[in-house]
Amino acid sequence: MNQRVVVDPITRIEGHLRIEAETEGGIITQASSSGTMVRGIEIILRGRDPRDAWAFAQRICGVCTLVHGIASVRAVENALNYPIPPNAQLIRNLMIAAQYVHDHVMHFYHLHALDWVDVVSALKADPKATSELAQSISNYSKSSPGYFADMQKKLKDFVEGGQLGIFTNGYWGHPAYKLPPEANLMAVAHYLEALSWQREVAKLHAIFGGKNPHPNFLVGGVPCAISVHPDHPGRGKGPHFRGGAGATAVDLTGLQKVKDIIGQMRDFVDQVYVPDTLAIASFYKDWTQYGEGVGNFMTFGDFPANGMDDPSSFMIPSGVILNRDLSTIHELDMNAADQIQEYVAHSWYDYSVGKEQGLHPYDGETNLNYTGPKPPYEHLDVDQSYSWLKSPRWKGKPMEVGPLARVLMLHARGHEQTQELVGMTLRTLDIPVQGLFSTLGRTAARTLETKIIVDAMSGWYNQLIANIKAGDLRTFNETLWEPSSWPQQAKGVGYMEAPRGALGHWIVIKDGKIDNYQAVVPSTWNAGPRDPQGQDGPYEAALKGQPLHDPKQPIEILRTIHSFDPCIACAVHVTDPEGEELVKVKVR
Amino acid sequence: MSASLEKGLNALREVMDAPIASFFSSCVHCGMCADACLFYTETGDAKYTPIYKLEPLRRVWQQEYTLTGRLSRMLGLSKPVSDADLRNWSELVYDSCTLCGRCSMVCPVGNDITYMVRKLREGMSAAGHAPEGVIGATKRTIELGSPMGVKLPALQAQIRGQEAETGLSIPIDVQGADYMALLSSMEIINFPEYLGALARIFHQAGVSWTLSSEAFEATNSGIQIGASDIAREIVGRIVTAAEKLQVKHVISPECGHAFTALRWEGPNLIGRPYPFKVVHILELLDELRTSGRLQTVGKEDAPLTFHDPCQIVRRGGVVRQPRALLGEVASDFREMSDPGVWNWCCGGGGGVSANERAEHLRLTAFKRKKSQLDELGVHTMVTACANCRIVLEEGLEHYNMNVKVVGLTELVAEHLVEQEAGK
Amino acid sequence: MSSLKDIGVHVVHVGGNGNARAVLREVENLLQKLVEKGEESSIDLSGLPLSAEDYDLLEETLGEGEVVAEVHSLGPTRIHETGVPGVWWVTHYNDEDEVLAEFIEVAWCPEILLAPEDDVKDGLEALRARLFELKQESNHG
Amino acid sequence: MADETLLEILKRRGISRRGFLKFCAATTSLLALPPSMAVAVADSLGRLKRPAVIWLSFQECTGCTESLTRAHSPSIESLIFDAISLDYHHTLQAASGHAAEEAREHSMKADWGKYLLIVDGSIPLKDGGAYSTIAGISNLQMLQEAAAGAAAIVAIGTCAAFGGLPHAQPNPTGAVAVSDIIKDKPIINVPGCPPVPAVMVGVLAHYLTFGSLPDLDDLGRPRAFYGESIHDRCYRRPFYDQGKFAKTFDDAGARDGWCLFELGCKGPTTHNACATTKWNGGTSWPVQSGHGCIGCSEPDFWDAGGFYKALSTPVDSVTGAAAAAVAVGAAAGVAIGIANRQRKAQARAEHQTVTIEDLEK
Amino acid sequence: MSAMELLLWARGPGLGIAVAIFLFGMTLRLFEIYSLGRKTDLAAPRSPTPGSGWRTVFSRSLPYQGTWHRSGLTVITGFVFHIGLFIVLLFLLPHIKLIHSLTGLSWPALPTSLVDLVTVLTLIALLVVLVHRLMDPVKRLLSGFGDYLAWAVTFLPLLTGYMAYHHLLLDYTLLLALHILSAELLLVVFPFTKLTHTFTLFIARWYNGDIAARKGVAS
Repeated sequence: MNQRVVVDPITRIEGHLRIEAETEGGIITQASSSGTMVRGIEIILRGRDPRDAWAFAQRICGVCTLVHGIASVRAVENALNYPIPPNAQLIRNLMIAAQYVHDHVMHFYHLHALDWVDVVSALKADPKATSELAQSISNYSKSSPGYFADMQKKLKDFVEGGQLGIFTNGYWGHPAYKLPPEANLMAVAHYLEALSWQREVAKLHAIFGGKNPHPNFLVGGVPCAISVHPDHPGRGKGPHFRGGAGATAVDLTGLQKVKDIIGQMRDFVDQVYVPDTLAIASFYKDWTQYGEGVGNFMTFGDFPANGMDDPSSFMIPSGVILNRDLSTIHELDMNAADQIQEYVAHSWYDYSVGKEQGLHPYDGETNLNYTGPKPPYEHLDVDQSYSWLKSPRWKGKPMEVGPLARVLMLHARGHEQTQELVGMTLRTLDIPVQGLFSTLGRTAARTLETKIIVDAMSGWYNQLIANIKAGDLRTFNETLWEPSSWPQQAKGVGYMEAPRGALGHWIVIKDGKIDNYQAVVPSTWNAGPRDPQGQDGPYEAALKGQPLHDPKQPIEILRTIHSFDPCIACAVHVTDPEGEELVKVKVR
Repeated sequence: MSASLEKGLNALREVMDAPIASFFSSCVHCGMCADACLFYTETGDAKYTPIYKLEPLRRVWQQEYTLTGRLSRMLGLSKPVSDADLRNWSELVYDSCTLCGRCSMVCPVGNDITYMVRKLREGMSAAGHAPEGVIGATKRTIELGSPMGVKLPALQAQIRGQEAETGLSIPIDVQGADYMALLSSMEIINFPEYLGALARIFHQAGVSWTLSSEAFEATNSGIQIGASDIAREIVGRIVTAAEKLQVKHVISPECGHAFTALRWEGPNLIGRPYPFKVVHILELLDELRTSGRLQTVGKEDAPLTFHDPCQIVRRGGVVRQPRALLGEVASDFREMSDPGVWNWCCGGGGGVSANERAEHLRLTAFKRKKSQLDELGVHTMVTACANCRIVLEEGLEHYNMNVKVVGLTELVAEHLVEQEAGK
Repeated sequence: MSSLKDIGVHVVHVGGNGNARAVLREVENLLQKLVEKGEESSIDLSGLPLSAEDYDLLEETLGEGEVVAEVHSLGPTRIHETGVPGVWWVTHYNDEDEVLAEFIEVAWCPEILLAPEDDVKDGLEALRARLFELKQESNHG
Repeated sequence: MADETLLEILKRRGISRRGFLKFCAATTSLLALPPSMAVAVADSLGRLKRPAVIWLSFQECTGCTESLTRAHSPSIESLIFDAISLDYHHTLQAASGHAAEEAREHSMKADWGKYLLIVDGSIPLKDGGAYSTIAGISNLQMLQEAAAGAAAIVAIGTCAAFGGLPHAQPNPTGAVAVSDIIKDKPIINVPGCPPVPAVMVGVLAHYLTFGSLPDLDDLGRPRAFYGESIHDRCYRRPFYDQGKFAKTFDDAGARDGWCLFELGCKGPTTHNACATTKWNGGTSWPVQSGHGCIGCSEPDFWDAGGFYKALSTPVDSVTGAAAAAVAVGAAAGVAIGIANRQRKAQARAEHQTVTIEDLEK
Repeated sequence: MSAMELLLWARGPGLGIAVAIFLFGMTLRLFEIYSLGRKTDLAAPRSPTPGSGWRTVFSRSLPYQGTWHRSGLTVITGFVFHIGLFIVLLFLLPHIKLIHSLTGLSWPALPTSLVDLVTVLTLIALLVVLVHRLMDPVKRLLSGFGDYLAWAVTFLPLLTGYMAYHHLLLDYTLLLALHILSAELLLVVFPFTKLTHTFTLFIARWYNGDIAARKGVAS
């Protein structure tokens, strides 16, 4: 029996996403992914001061709140050949890394976990057995029976209160939930722990960027002047000067706080996040069979040790892997007109060169042209345009970007810690290496790269402190600040590895103003619609061949989609090939 | 529009220049020029504020030489200057202004108001709004050769008198003399001793000099009335005579505006530089003093003061010389308040003394001088301008003041060494 | 990292912004009110942009007094009397020892130290119950 | 249980009245009320019930939600969350699609007229609202339906309050603020990009505590938090007054915490609580971390002339206009100059010698 | 139009228009003045002359002693408000930033509190000047609409600036917008009123000094 399923909205993601999928005999045969919200930020950016662009671009997303800011300042710096001081690079690395750790942990516990963890089942757990389970996998201190009993009581109070709030209408009791009650209770406890932990670690951004979400950045460096004052250590008095007594947030107290936060991050990743991932994964090994995607992986690279002009110094290397072939890494050129292109064959945009042709972002166009049904509507015509996302391709091929791509790239390039961690994971879970190309592999890769990145943070921190000790307080390069010092025309690309994957901003500057601005974001690579050749985007490809137990409770779809950590506004439809609507999941 | 008005306005259009434009552009109506003008200070009447006296000129400038003024006039927002306006302003421009130049010294933005009043008089006179008394003087100058109607026989009579007095001959029409001396009518009529003094001094100093029978009158009513065409004719007589006698210098007498007319305006009026130099008598005396050719003996013991004639001092630049000369002949010289370039006018310069209708105003203005003298308490006032001398004497008499006015040149002559020896 | 303290970089001292003086004057007024009319009052320090120097000045001027107290409820509340009797420094912390709110209270005794009447009544009930139990126990014994 | 009051919840958790008093004191401080209001707060909180809250996300970036999760003063925040029932919230809720929408509809029906509606993100009106849909429904329609049953609406973030980034020039999607659409419900604007967590919590606390709207300014912002400008509450303000300004982002002045006005700080025209509440549990705030305020709680701050241009400087370059003006002025000057010279020359040509007769008219 | 929109207009198109009108007007005025020309003086100048016109350009900034006595109030209030305007205009940081962005020139600012004090003194001086203009017969006679307009457009930027800084009566943003607009009004009115003296007084003084110096008088 063919079914068309509509899931709208998909929650626990950033923004608004829509996917169309067809099922046959409980298996998804085709899916279509659609972004249903657009703001036209690229249009808004035109004609503005390139130095302001980061703030606009940053508002593309408030979850991965830092990445577009970084990509934007890097784009301007690339266009202007604008070097930044070593301290600024270290601070940016620390901020990007903190974003990873913060974002991945929050994704795992607050956005993804409820796909695997049955909150209601946790009520049935035995706190003592939960404590034993917890202690068997980690030496995390909060693991006493009393702690879990308290947690359970809190949960019970909440459920008995009759108002489930955000847990209302969850798919509790669905057969796809396989964790024993004790594992569920442990996960729910860590859900709450992570909520207060993330509050603390977000402070790293506040120290360097003034606030989180949306910390501040600066073309030419970082805005946070270092105010280190040996005679006047911070005392943590009063609600105002808790951060220290220095003139700016980056003083002795602030730097000490950064060090403490890095420690807190590492402890949580080591003692909670990694063990939980492995423990939960061990119950869902069947999910190594689904959700593979397109089999092509791409990274842009990040964490420079030597400036963005020296990709060989990046901790995460760049490259392209085709058809799962880890033995051949294809080199990537961000500026080559024939490599990265965006297509709009199935997107609500027009190109001046026609809808079939791809455009490199330097020549990119953002001409909104909605041709979909007038809201309120039941479904989209997926043969025509059906998304506000474009379809980016590398040499015409769809690419998956994100943690899995990065871990594979690190692995393929011989990164020792990665190889060790991947090996350990495969051994622990007793799964073959092919198991990585899956929903579960993607989720595990996210955990593993968090570990790799959090471990690298101390190095950057120590180097920053060493520089300061040596008297180098420079955080900003003034030389090219004034637009009068710029060439009349310039273009550049700023790229980075966002937690969700490779991110690039392409900018064309003319007479000191933005002439064109194009952001190709990870979720566009992953969630974009089909291209003119009919090739699926990664989401679409990943859903293909996946089971769907109950179209009314599409938890399987959520698992795979969430494993990509979407960062857009989305919704899901599943339609049959004849277009006859058999099941209307979203009833209005 | 009457022909005379048009002629007057045309004259104003003609005189308009960059300085005037800059002056009017700069005026902030602060009123500080009023406090510098004795007609205002002594009457307290705001209409005597110097810059206000220039309204007709300002309006012509604004309406005819600025874009906004032209536009507003086209749009009928401003009215052109009328004959009645000029008539009304006649008193302000002639009666209450001696061209003394004091306001030009205090203006914070640097407006040379005097320069502009002089220009405005061109239009006023051309439009027929000059005062009768001044017109009369001008007429006599042109027709008779001197504003007071003094003719050559009168001069010759005075020459004879002074030759007898001094025992020296007074040269006339001597070709090739170094200096050609000029006199003012007032000196000829009222102060002939000036001529004697010249003879004695030049005799002692051995100066080669002469008078001219064709041009002995230095005063120039054309300047006072503000008619350049007439002033040019008067100056021309002197230039012709000096060139004829081929003198090297022409000596301006003590008379103030004569010096201005001859020294500063003359070349501009005739349109070429002179082939001779013009010196004021005080300049010459001081030069003789410094070169040792002027020997004096004895000094006046009585306290005395000096009244700076505006045109010689403030507008003429002869500031230092009178004091140097006084130092030779007076032991108790006392400066009045506001001395030198800051002096207060006698009240009769710039044609005011010839303007009968201004007599009352002039005497009112004299209170300034009166209070200066009262303050100082001296009974002798030296000056170096025949016109000042007349006006001062009239004023002193009007206010019953016991002050004697003495010409500086005569005073110097009285103390000549030779004269002492001759007696 | 102890080495942080060794950082040999000198940055000029940042000045206070003078709000401490205003607070001190307000304290003086409030204290006078307390003395004359017996009115108690307090100042919320979080609404004011006080620099570290301002805190220094406030603390130096008010000094340390004789009474120190700590209340444990919803995280600690630390109270000390300043060197000016009647002027109390009250700081509320949460469980993570972060400052929730901070007040200067001008009162005979800070309000939070006084036992609430209802709590006292409840306590009386509880004590009576306990005594009754004891009596029962001794009767049985 | 739903009718349980806050005081009862606290007592059930073994917290004394002293604790409640402290909670009230902290709440009073959080609400930026005078300390003397603590009694009123205690009285209100003692009677507090748990209302339902529906949170709709439109054209947004989720930064506002993220900001809310950073709300510190956790004991207060957690109590507040215990004190409300967050029935619909995309980013946090477990259910998706149909189940999620059902939860929203159920909550609306159950608490019709009583629930608090929170909105983040702007609402696109162009092209029938096609630029943002949820479940195929335009944001406009969803807002209108949800607003009809709300007791009050809180527009969280500058997008919901004033249109925000989507509304920035040239506003490609026709984005507007909540208050542009809903006219018949009380609306509290809590702008900021994102808003300060403590402010969001404080505004919610005020509404929940007193069951009424706080005192609002003419832009619908609670005066308690938006009543003063960043500049007036800034710890760097004394440097402004002393004329000490950082000239670049890492000169000695910048390290000494001198005023950032020259570097484009919009503190003087921005009303928000950052300078007093600070961010992330009082860790820092933009100015303390060296970047000028970008004015994110003000309407149209995106179009306010550039983040690095000092407030007193021109938004656009005037060089072109200035050069043109000088050129036109010079041309007009030359023209009038020529006309003036002609007039003077004419006057000279028409000069008739003034004679004695002329004087007498 | 909201306060912010007004402010943006004032900082954007408004400023452009005002600066353009100002520059147009002033260029026009200077051409108007200089195009009138001046006859060469044929009279031999007294030599040596006591300086030239340049001397007077500076010396006229200080009044003669007698002027102090006679026009004391005018002199003192004039000094106070001119120096005050000069300080406020040129030494308040926001103004320096504006000048910098318009001309590329910059210099250190004075403490804002000092400028604030100067503003008060200047405002007081301007009020005294106004009252004096209304009371004094001479000034009243000389004054027309242009004089009061010039006074108002000078007074308003100071007043609005002061009010903005102290948040008096209106919201800061609105006051700032009004302040900038009032300054723009000043620029617009400038070339067509006596305010031109700011520039032309240098020309006037130079001519005055030149005329006097040729005669041997330091004026």
